[in-house]
Amino acid sequence: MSEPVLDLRELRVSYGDGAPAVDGLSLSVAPGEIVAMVGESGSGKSTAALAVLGLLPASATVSGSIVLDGQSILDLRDEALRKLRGQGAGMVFQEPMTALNPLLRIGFQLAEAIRNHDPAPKRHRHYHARCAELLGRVGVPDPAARLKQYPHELSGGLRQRVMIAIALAAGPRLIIADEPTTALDVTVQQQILDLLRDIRDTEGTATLLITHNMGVVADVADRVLVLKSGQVVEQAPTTQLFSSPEADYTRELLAAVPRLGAGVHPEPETTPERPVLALSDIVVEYGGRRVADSVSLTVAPGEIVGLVGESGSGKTTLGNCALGLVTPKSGTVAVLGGPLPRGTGRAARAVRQQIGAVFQDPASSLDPRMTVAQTVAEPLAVHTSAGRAERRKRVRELLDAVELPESMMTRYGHELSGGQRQRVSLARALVLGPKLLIADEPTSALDVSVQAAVLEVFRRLHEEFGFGCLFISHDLAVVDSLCDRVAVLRSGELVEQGPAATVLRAPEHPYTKALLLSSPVPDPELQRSRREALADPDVNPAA
Amino acid sequence: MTVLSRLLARRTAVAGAILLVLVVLFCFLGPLLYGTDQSHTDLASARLSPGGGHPLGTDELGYDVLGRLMVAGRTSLIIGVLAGLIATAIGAVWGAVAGYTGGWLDTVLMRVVDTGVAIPALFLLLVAATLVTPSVGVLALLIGCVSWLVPARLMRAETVSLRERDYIRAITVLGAGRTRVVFRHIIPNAIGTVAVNATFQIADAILLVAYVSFLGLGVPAPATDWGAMLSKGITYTFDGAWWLILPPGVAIVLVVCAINFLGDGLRDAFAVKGRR
Amino acid sequence: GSQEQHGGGSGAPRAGGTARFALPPSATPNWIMPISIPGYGASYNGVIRSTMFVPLYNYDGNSGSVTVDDPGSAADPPRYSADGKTVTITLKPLTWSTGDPVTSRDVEFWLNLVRAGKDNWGKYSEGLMPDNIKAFHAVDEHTFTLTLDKAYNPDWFTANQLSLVVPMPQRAWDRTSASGPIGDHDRDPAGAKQVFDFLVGQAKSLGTYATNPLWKVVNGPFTLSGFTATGEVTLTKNPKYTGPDAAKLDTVKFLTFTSSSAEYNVLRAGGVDYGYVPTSNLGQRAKLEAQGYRVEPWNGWSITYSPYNFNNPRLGKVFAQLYVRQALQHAVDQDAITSVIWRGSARVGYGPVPQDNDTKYLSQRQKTNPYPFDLDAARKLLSGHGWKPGPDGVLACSAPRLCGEGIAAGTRLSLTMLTESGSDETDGTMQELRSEFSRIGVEMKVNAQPLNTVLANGTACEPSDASCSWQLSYFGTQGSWYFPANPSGEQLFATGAGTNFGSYSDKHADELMSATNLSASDQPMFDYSAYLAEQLPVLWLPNPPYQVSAIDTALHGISQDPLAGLAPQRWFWTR
Amino acid sequence: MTRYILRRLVLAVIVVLLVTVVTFVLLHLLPGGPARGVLGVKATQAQIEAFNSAQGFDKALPVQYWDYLVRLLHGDLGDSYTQNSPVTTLLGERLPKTLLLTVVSTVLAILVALPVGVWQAVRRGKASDHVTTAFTFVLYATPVFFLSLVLIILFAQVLPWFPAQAAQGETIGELLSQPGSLVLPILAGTGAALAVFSRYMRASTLDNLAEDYVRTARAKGTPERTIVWRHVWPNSLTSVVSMLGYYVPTVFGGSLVVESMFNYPGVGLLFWTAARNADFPVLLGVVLVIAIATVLGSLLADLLQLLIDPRVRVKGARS
Ligand SMILES: Nc1ncnc2c1ncn2[C@@H]1O[C@H](COP(=O)(O)OP(=O)(O)OP(=O)(O)O)[C@@H](O)[C@H]1O
Ligand SMILES: Nc1ncnc2c1ncn2[C@@H]1O[C@H](COP(=O)(O)OP(=O)(O)OP(=O)(O)O)[C@@H](O)[C@H]1O
Ligand SMILES: [Mg+2]
Ligand SMILES: [Mg+2]
Ligand code: NI
Repeated sequence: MSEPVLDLRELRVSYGDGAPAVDGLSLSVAPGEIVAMVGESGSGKSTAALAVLGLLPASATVSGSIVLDGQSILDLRDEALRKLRGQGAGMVFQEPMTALNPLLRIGFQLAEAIRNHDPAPKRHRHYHARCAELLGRVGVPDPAARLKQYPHELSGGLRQRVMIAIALAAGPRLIIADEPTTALDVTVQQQILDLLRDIRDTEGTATLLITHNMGVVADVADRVLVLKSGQVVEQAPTTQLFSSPEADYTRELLAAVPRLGAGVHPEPETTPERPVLALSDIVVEYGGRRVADSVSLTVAPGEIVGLVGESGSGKTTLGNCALGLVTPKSGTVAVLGGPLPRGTGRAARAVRQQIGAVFQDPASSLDPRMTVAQTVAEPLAVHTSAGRAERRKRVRELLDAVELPESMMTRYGHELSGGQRQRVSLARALVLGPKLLIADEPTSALDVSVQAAVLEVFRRLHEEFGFGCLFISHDLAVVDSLCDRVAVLRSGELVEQGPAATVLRAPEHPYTKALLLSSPVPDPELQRSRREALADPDVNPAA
Repeated sequence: MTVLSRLLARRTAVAGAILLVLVVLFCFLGPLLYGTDQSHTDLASARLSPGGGHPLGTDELGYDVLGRLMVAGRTSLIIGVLAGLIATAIGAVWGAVAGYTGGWLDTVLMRVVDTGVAIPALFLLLVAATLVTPSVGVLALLIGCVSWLVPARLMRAETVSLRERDYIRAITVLGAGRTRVVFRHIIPNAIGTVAVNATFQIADAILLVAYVSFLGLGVPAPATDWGAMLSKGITYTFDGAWWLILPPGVAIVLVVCAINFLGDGLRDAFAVKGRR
Repeated sequence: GSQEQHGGGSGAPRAGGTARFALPPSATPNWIMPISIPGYGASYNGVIRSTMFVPLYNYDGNSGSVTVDDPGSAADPPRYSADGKTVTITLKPLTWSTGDPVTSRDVEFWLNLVRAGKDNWGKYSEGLMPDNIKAFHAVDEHTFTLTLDKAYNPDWFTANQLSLVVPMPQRAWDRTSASGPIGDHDRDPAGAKQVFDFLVGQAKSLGTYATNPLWKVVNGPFTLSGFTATGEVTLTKNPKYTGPDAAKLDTVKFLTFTSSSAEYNVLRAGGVDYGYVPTSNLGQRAKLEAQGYRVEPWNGWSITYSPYNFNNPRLGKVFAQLYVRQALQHAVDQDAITSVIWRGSARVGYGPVPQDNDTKYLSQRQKTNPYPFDLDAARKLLSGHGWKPGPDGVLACSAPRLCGEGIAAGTRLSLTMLTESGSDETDGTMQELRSEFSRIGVEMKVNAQPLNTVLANGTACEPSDASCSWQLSYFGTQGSWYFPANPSGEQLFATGAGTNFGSYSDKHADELMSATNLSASDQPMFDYSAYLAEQLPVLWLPNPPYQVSAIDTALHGISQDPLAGLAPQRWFWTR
Repeated sequence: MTRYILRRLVLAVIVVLLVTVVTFVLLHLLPGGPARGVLGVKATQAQIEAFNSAQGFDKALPVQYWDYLVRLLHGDLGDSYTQNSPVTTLLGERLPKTLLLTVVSTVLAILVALPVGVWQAVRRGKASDHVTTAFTFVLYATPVFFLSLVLIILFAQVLPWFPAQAAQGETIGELLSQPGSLVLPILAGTGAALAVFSRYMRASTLDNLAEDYVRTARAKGTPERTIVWRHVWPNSLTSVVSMLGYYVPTVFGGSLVVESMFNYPGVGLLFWTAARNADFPVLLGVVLVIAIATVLGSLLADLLQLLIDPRVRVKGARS
């Protein structure tokens, strides 16, 4: 085995005087190897990555050793360190929206990456040919034209490709990719992962891939490192890790990952006469642009309908129509058989009492100035004249239902974990016993294990309260595990809908098929065959 | 860490707070220790230079300057604080309503703000001062009423961003009324921004009081404030009567600086993006 | 910066040269025609105009008392007939710059125009000029007679009525349009109105002052050679002047300034030969003197006072009590105000006649101050009339019988002074008053407003008017009353008079004032001075100077006329 | 984009109209009216009435306002009551001088403050940052008239380097003929703006230094200097530019004080004298000019932003 590109020994990082964020991490990456680092949020993945390039903030204290490309990072000073950045290792960050400077052209930002390591720097124009070549290499169509564009003119996938091009620009021996696909759609994610693999194959570049998605790991990694609270729990080749995980934690982690096809779907009941939600021929336009085009959709009492589709396909917009937050241009929204009244009058409130809502972002879903008890009691205050004792009782019932201890009642939102916050949101949505729940990606911001727990609570509550639910998600596996029926949305059009079992197992529409194939599954073997199928134009017309 | 402990961790903020306390003590308790007649002129001992019974000399009507500095400080501080609070209160409600309601009401409300911005505050004050006799209350109200525009803008921006928060959407979906949303959720959550801005507003109001007095529209004599003292003193610049100019000038600078230090500290402690 | 040299010189008069005179701030000259329309009566318009258009009678106070300035007048002294109803006047042999002599026709021209346009004449008062002239009769080219409607005090009539007359070049101006023919248009009222309107129209066009041929026809020692948009005026010697008062300088420049401190700045830099020093800068007198200026207060033929509003519903009845006015007057420390606040430049004033100069009009009673500063006397007067201090120290009427008619028990002696804002001297005076008043148990609140507001609000009113809420008012430094040559007070203190803002009304005073206008003797004026000094129709206050001048010590021939005349033709350099 | 600009223009016109309404109503609330001030103490009641009817003050307020607007559209701002010349003439004469003062001092302030703000942010927490930050705080806390006074005492009295007052003169040329006399007024104006701008720039730079794209730039090995000047600088600039428009009234307010301290014959001084004389037409004229300048200022700031920030170009085009 050749000399490792990156060699970490006993790396310890702590911020201020808190507990160490990375605690004794040892790791080496060989040329041409893709090493994945997984672990839940806050486990220290990003911290370790930043440490490699000496990019940690001044408040961080680092010990141990980091040898990159034969040089010890911790001993390097300004100029030498600067030279190593980009050349020793290139870096790709998670958020393609903010990682590029909005005011500078793509060409400039790319050329700069080359120029920084040119011993005799020339004018930026000089590097254009090379830049275009790089863009072409990472699969950006029409590279010469792109160089003149600004980041906001590119889609997320293209931007992430540009980021990769920047990381490659100085010909580094290692690419560190910190959650490079988390912000992207599954289909785009697949393309980026393919690109990373392709680069490794052709250039022989080593890759340190940070992710929390086991599917992604299964798809590309050669070796996996599981982190928990800054410590390495397990380190193994990919196939071995998935087939026979050793650490309990790894096992739990794998178990929590929802799997496509794992859902059990009872035979759909006969459609009852009065759906709780009926959207018919909904058209929504923003500034003349159609984001929902004659969408018709119903949710029967007690039924969970999954709404899936890629980013920007109009899922949230439809949910907002159902909630009355968006008024459609044409079409009707009927809730519990009647139209959704506007305003906050008596009639409107009577209807609204029957609707609950849970949203994606746990951080912003609770009013930071209110305690858990106040938050859950808020709907009671709006709609009922219940006395304090009565409210308290009801709040406690709900907290029990979402499995939160009573001691939580006096806590504020920021004193809770993400999963706890979503449970509180659920409790608030259900406190009035609504007939209809709109859940817009309620778990997609959560770690898999937390997500699994919240989904479990959700399932139980559904059984208990029997509400009809429009469940919006981009994660097909989650939808599969939860929903009775599924509707697939693409650019505002409903391409397919039907029982979950049918749509997710035997999709008719090619788009649904592509979507299904693009979702990586946490099983290296299975994933390999799926990837092959994806590349086959017979199966995937989009390829 | 709590807001307070984060605030206490900032040295400049603490220094500002201490300075402020000292100035307040000087202005409000000072006269008890150092009593002077600040309501009767004493032409016989006008324009005395510092020394003897008058550590900071006397002014053109024979008032003791040190004693006057205390009385003036009281006026400046009271007006400044009141005006800053009034401006913040009006601005916060205005901005919150505009930002939350959106649509045409937002457009109308913000056009009013634009109009207010385009008319120089000093002009409004000049006109207003001829309509009413200035007094501490009236001046505080006037200054408050011309300086609410900045907080209104700030509050609107804050509200627009808060409005998109999921908890606001969740509560709106429930059918909560606008009043409830604005007063129970939006304003309390913007409190950090509002509090930080309020300190800056107070500092600015103290400056504005000085400007208003400089233009001769301040509280009527024998009441006075630092700005009025300074502007009277300016007349004697060329006579070398430094004791009429420096004390009130330095007092204004110190207090406004102290409040700004405090405000900066608060902004960091609340971790809000302020205007500076 | 570099400073211009001032002072010095041999002391021997030198012909020619230029003098630069600083006009007061915002006193931009804006009228040239000898008949001024309302709103254009700024004193500097008159000063500049009279160097070009010689008035029938010019008065000045240079001799120490106010008398006719013969060389500056266009006529010899008037001769009144025995019955006092006819005046005969002979013009001096002056000529217009066109070469035409100044004739009786030119006086008639003025009279006709004023008759036609009297409603639009700034100096018109009903019953007075021109209404009191029943007939004009030209005896010959240089002599004419005026028939009056009744017999007047000749001294008063010449000083306050005939001094308004200014011969105007009929043969150049008697036209109804710029291109129209010269004729006798003024002899019929409609034509006169047309001519009047035409001339007013021309006079409104400031930009053309220096070029309009109309204004080139002058009979005075100077002619206008420059007039800029900011009001800067340049006068040049009139080579065709034929009178006894020819200009000694070649050029006189009137400079304008945005503020008095701007002027002072230029003065300190030496850019002004005849300027003024703001009171606040009087501390630097020595520096100015070292620079070659002499610093002299220019006292005005004026009085300064604060009217009581006798019609104020709340306090009018209180002010009506002489003892109250006496008490308040006793509490005014005029000496301290003049010496400290005015830094010695103002003069005390105890009555209705200007007191700066020792004139024939000033009574002994007024001069010796009937109510000197004496707080005890003031307190005694009030407590003796049933006023007792309340818990806040402010006096309240406890015995209405003693307090006086119409004063209810419990009426508090708390009054509001409506005063001009923006002047340090006024602010200081008001604070001093407030302070001394509080020492005798009278509360005085100061309501400072822009001068305009004070002028607009502090006017005569009926008790029922909403506008009658003002109690005392003070026009401050700008509001001193400047008299024409004769300091009669009929406009100020006569019952119902136009400027009797406080609605003062006293039968005896009215009689005395009409006597001053009608009687040929000086005695009524004397009595009037004494009576009003005692009666206190207003609160008498120190009279500020017209200005404190700084004059180049090498510039001579200047006398600071209390009537605010300048006579720049008599100035000359010794350097 | 043209639609966006058009929309901004319409809004601007509406704001200017609103300004005229507000000022007009306010000024007519003033007690007494100008007659006595204009005509003098000695004016008779008849003369006052004649004056009021000549000026149209006896008409209903809306009619007066309409007349005013109509005249405005003909470029007629009325005549000053006290200075006997058209307001447009007065403004035409004073405005260039005020512009000279304000533009020079604002530009100077920007030229100094922006780099200083960046420099402070880059050296955050270091002694040099503390010292300059404290200095800008003090400068910010100093009322312009006190600053002017200190400048006069220091540089006109103690060290007689410059005259304490601006040159008086009718034309801008006369002012420029004594450049020394412009130094102190310009310095006073600069000082005030300097404090505001540098604090703003420092904060904005600090915010931007914490952005993700800075981390990206570092990760590719970009030198710190390039990061600051090529990456952060334009981004911080956009937020400062957006503030510029709203800064116009402050500039004029400041020049009111500076002009009265240094007797600088500009609009500020004109305004001040007019206010003291209740010279309505001049007041209305000046306020209108300032309002238009403010509105133009924010319009210009928006357009500048359009130039600097490619994202706005798109947003603008859409809305
Ligand atoms: N700048 C910082 N200052 C203080 N603490 C920090 C800082 N950055 C990260 N941390 C803390 O360090 C720990 C590790 O954070 P890190 O960002 O490395 O986690 P991660 O594994 O990348 O998580 P995620 O999946 O959410 O990105 C966390 O507890 C986090 O709160
Ligand atoms: N307020 C708005 N104004 C203009 N366009 C909007 C607005 N809200 C959404 N859109 C556009 O409408 C389209 C649909 O957006 P929507 O948020 O419904 O998508 P989504 O399916 O929920 O996507 P994601 O998975 O990213 O949440 C997008 O192209 C989006 O840019
Ligand atoms: Mg991370
Ligand atoms: Mg969405
Ligand atoms: Ni903490």
